[in-house]
Amino acid sequence: MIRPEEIKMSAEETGKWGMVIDQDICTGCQACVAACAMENNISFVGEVDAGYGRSMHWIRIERFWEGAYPEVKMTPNQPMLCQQCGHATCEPVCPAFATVHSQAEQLNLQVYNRCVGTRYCANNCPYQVRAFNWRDYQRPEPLSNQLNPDVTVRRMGVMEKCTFCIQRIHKAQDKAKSEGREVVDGEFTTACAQACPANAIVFGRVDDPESLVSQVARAHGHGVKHLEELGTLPNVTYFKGG
Amino acid sequence: MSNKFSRRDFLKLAGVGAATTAILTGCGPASRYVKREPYMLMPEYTYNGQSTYYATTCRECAAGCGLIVRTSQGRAIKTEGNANNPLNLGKTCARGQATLQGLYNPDRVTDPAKAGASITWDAATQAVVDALKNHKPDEIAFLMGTTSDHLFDLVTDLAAATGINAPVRFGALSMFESRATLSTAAENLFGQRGLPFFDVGGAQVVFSFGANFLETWLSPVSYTRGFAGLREAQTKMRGTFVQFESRMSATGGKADEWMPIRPGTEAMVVLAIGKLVAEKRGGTMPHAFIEVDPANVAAKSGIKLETLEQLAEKFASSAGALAIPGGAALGQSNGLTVAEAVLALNALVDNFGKPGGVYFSALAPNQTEYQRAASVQEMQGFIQKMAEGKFKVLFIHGVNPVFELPASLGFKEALSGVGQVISFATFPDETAQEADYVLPDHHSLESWGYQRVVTGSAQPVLSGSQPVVSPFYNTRATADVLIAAAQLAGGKFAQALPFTDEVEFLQSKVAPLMNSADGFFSAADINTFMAYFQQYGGWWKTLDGRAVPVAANLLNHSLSGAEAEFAGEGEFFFVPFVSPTLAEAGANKPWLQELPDPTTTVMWNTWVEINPETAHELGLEDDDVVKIISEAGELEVPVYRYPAIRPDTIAMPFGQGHTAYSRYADNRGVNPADLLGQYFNEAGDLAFAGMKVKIEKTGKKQPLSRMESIMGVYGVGLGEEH
Amino acid sequence: MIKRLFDWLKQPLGLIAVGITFLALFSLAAYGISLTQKPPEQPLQFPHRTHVAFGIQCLYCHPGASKGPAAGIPSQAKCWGCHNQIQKTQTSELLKPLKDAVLSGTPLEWVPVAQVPDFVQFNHRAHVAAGQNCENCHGDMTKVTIAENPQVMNMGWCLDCHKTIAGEDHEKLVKLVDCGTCHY
Amino acid sequence: MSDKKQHAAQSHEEHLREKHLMLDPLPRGKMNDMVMESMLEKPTWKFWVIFGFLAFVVVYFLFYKWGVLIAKGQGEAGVMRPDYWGIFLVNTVFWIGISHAGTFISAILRVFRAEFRRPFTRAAELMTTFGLVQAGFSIFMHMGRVWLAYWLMPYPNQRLLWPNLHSPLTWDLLAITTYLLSSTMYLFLPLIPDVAMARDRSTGWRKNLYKVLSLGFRGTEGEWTHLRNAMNIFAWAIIPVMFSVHTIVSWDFAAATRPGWSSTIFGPYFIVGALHSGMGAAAVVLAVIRSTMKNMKYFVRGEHFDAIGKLMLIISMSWAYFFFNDYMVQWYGGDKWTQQLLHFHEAGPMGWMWFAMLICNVAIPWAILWNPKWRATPWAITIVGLVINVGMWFERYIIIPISVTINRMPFTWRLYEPGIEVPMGIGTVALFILLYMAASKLIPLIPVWEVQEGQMAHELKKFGRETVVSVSELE
Repeated sequence: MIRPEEIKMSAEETGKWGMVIDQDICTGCQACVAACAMENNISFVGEVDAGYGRSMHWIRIERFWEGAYPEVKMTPNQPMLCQQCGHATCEPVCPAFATVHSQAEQLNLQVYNRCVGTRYCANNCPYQVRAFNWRDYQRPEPLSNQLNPDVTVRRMGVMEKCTFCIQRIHKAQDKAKSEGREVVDGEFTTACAQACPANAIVFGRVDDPESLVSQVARAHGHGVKHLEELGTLPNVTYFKGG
Repeated sequence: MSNKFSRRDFLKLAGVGAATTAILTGCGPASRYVKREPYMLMPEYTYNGQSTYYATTCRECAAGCGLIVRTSQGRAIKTEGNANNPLNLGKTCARGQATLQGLYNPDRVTDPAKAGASITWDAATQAVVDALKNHKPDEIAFLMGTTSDHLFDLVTDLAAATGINAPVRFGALSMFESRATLSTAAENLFGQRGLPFFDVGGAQVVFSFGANFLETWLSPVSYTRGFAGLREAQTKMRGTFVQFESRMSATGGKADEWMPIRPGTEAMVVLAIGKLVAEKRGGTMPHAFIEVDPANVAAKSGIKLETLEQLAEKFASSAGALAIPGGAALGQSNGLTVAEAVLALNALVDNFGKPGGVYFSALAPNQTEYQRAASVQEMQGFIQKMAEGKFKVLFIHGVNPVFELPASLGFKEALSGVGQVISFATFPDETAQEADYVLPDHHSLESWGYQRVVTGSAQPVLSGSQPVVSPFYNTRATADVLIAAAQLAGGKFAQALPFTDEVEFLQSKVAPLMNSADGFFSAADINTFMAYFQQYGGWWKTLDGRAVPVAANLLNHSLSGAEAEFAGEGEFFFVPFVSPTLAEAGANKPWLQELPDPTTTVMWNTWVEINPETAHELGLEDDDVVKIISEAGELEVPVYRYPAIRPDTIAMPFGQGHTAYSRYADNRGVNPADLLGQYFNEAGDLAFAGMKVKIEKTGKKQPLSRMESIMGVYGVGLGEEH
Repeated sequence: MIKRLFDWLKQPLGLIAVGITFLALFSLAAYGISLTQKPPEQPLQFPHRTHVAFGIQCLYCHPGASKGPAAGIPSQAKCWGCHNQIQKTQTSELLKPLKDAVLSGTPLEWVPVAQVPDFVQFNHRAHVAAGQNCENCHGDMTKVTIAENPQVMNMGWCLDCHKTIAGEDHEKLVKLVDCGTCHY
Repeated sequence: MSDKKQHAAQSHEEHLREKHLMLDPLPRGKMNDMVMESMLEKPTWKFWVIFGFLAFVVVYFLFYKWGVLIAKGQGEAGVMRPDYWGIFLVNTVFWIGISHAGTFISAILRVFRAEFRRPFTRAAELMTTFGLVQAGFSIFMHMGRVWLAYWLMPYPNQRLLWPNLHSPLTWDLLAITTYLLSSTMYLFLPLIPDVAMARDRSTGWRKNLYKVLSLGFRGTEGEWTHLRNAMNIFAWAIIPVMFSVHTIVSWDFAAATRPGWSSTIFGPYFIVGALHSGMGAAAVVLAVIRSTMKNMKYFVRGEHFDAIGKLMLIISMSWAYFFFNDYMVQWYGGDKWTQQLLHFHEAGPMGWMWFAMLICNVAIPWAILWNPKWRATPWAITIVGLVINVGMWFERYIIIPISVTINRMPFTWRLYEPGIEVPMGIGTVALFILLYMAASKLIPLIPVWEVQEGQMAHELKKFGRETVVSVSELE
């Protein structure tokens, strides 16, 4: 008989990179959303399309209401981004292997140039965090000067989503390798976590018990993984707090 | 321009232009179609393809957060917070992130212009020379932004030496923050000028009376960090936060308890809580709280007496209780009383100078006393002078008063009373359109300078700016223009500004800090010091520079618990608030427009928040356009049925409604400042929340773009409930 | 009617016409393909051959290759550093564009030769660090004037090398054939 | 007395002959001429007007708008988050559904020797092929980067990349391609003897065309044996293909992680749904052929509508069963999002469509088709057929854009508002009709040999006083 402590989680189940989000201190200020857009060359879509569910945000902040006036409360702001599932529902349905699991980084990749635009992945994502390039959204000159050269600029007809700033991961790994060392925890972080004025987002190695993200997760205790019951093995943990 | 700082040898790179050819790949333009220009002179510290990072200061608002800007081959790619800067410790808000969309905005002013026609910089400088020389000193006026920066110092020096009018600073944010009220309250109670600082992070219980400190108030990044500290569960008990306001702001949304008190009753609620707290703590009842009758307050404000008592109990029994005044509570006829009452409440629990208490904000390094921006009443006087023709020349920099000031003050009309208006606007904004000359300043990321951190940091901070990219257009630093003009004008002007360029002026200003022992760094010579200053993004002291308010007789100060007075006939209290994402000057940045408002998730537009009950009574649905009529004006705006607003109150965000401010802002939404009349509180700040307005249906519809699902969040359109 | 056409085509003149048409189409296609194989027009006929022959290392002018993603094109200042001491620079017709560009302060607009599409995030440093020599990908520069691409730099070519290098090392293989290594 | 009886028997016989095509044989040559006549009949100006109009619709609504869609992106359509899938896929499922009836009629009924099928197998098979063309178009319209659609095909490439065989869309692509190829073959095989007949009776370019198409068929015994064998093999082989196609189409939904979609019963539910709409469409097509083409009243009779009507009624009942079953299990599952979705179907803004679907698919067919007289009335069957098709289109609309409105992230729920899909969908309908009109002028719509074969096999025999229809084995 196998005792619980003997069960070792495979790398796929623990994941490699992960994030914890403290909803109790998230103020909903949208700094992460803006930072993400600036870092990842995300297009803006204009008033009409944005209002029709075509905005390209890779991270959005959800809030609901509880109760009725005067006892009304705003539910804790919930930043919703790609959960980088260990067992993602988006991956198996893509007919072209455009969204695949990275064995090296344990992330859900979106290979833009392979995408043919069936949108099955977005349909099948229970978190609804994928954004599709519905049109050829224009960045009039010289706005394109701020494009991040490390991130592919997407055009019409391809799907995109949060990458956990994989370009930063690669950059840090490359730097560490050139210096002959391992990547140090806290050496880099995602754009959203870096911007967050409340430090509500912490990013790092979840397979390293000494990393800040693991420590924060332990300190908080009862973290929630969204829609865990679907077996998606998400790598983002939420703390409701309060 | 100094030769020592030759970063302007950068080539302007054509960059990763979005070529249309590569559409078939679904990804960016193939490199083949990008014009690749190598550096003519490659800076020694850079390699192609490798990023260079520069420290500078964010100038999207007056807070003065430090930035690190990533640049690649002469293009600015990304802004991040400067982790060294004690104010923001590496963090930014959304507006700081979107700075680049201002820098690379397609609608900037590209060349100096006279009446819309491009002119050379020589002609432009000559115009400034003529303006300075051909007028009497008291006929020349400067109007500048809220920021206390090097340019303000330069103009102040110029004014002091030549007798022209001292520069006046103003901004919509300082108007909505009621800075004058805060500092006047401090002066009245503590006998000392200064901007109070509230240490939210160290507190256990925070009562905020309208302060939107998580949005745009004073120093949002710093206060947000404070809020995180309040809630941080690891180190101490999770702090409690209670917000008193008639309309739930994004700040109020984070409160544990939200108290929708009737507008105008803030002062009496504070006093009533004070009285109950004093009773619980025992001892003699302070003078300020004697007169107020909590039961009466409960009836008037709409809070139950038991609730008031519970709140008072919470406040009295906590080890770290803190009360903060702000927002609409100060923008009423008795705003000053509210501020004083809140400070008195803090005095009651004796939190001055303690962690989680009230301080005076640290004075910035090269500053001897707090200099606040002009209140709207002072602006009224300024406008009066303009209209009367007392100013022959008006220089405007860093502010857009035609948009930011309530139209009823008549700034736009008064401009015609000024002989010559010279604007230094970066964007062709409403004020620049009215100006005779537009001499575009660089964007802040192309500029030198420093900026004082007025509040938010325990340490005195002087945030430093340096150009992170070479100027994109034919713009010129305003300081350089003024220095050049002063030199050309000769005489006392040349003596007032004896510099060759802006950098030399900067050096002269920061030189006194060079050898300070308590500095974050020091240097023996100015070049080394300036190198550090640029590298670290400013200079700051290592010690806590906050002064502790002393208020021996504060509790004997008598305060009136009368209700605020409201102007106008309508049945609704009108609460304008600053859009948390756009603020006063964000509307020209497309990604800020596309950020959902934290409370309503509306993008790209203005809305009016109405309680669903009220809307039902008025027969209004979401997206119905209503006409809002105040004494001062009227405007049409679509309805957002907002569940967290008093039924007798309506609220509108400030930030949209531009007529000239780039293609992303023009003719988008409306400006609630158009509804505001000339009413002030006792400190001379605008009583922006002191109006009552009427609502009329128009029968029109205008769908608002929301991030949220109206079905999923409000259940609208899902069908009858089971 | 079709039959008549066929009949006409079967006679010698018809056959010649068919032949000419076919040849024309073929040579047009060949010309089109050859266009894609030709090095692009450069502002200056830069002789790699000559510079290599002088013993100048690749990394002297393209130092980025060992440090970061882009090898980089040298600045005009770098060219001028040597060339302003070379008498021939003042007189040579070939070097006139360089002289003009430096003296007038206008940039030389080089056209990149070896390139990958924008959706490929290529990093020179990793390849140099892994012991790859420049000529493995860029060919022998002692033989060319303007740099040419000795091979089509497509994904199959990348993968082929990556797989060979990874060999039996599973961990290395996983990293080297991971989509996310190059595409993000 | 015996006269009277004889007379009665005679009239009964006549009645049978009048009613049943199989018992009402005409001379071979005459029948061939009738079919040729109906095909070669000079089109009236009405025909050309309709043909021209449809051609315009196809060119403008289908191809021009498609060009716009490709140039400007899927934003021209009504799709967005969370409705990433819209009418294009509704139409795909709808047209695949239509195509099912053809195979059902010609293959299953052939295998089971349902004699009434004989005159309209061709019409049904054409529906299969033409319907699949529309389905293919619709699925390509849906793709964000349709110019890269070939990536979904397994072909060797230097990138060492293959299509993802885990994806239901890859299964779909393979299934639909197989189906299109096999159904085209299956359309062609029974066409050979008729084309050969037409070849012998036509001149000019038609003769050349038919010469090529008939593959030199002369009608020898050997040729017939080969053809029969081939058709039998194909008939058997295409049945599993047909079942698998719509099952796989249903897996696009059933294999997804969405409330309301993860249903194990979707496979048979979709098949029955497909037959439902397909039968309806077949009835409409038959009625149109009967009323617009010459000599067709002889070939297509009340008995055929009656038979189709019975099938429709049975299929409608099984559809109702599967619908109820699906609903029941979804409801009983008690998942909160599924509950929300079911509620949204009925009470949401598109609730009218849900009720309309039930009325069209169940109430109206049941109310009308039970009556033999109405069943045999072409116009009544036509209306029912149309109504069922509307109902089945609604069903697909409810399953796709309406159901994806509700997901597990209520913050994103949004109602779908179609855009360019509507004209393009109309374009596919026009193309379908256009192809049919063209086919009616190019190939014999009635498989004459099959009718003749049937008539040869059928006989009226007398057992004592009873007149009995007997069918002899032909093979």
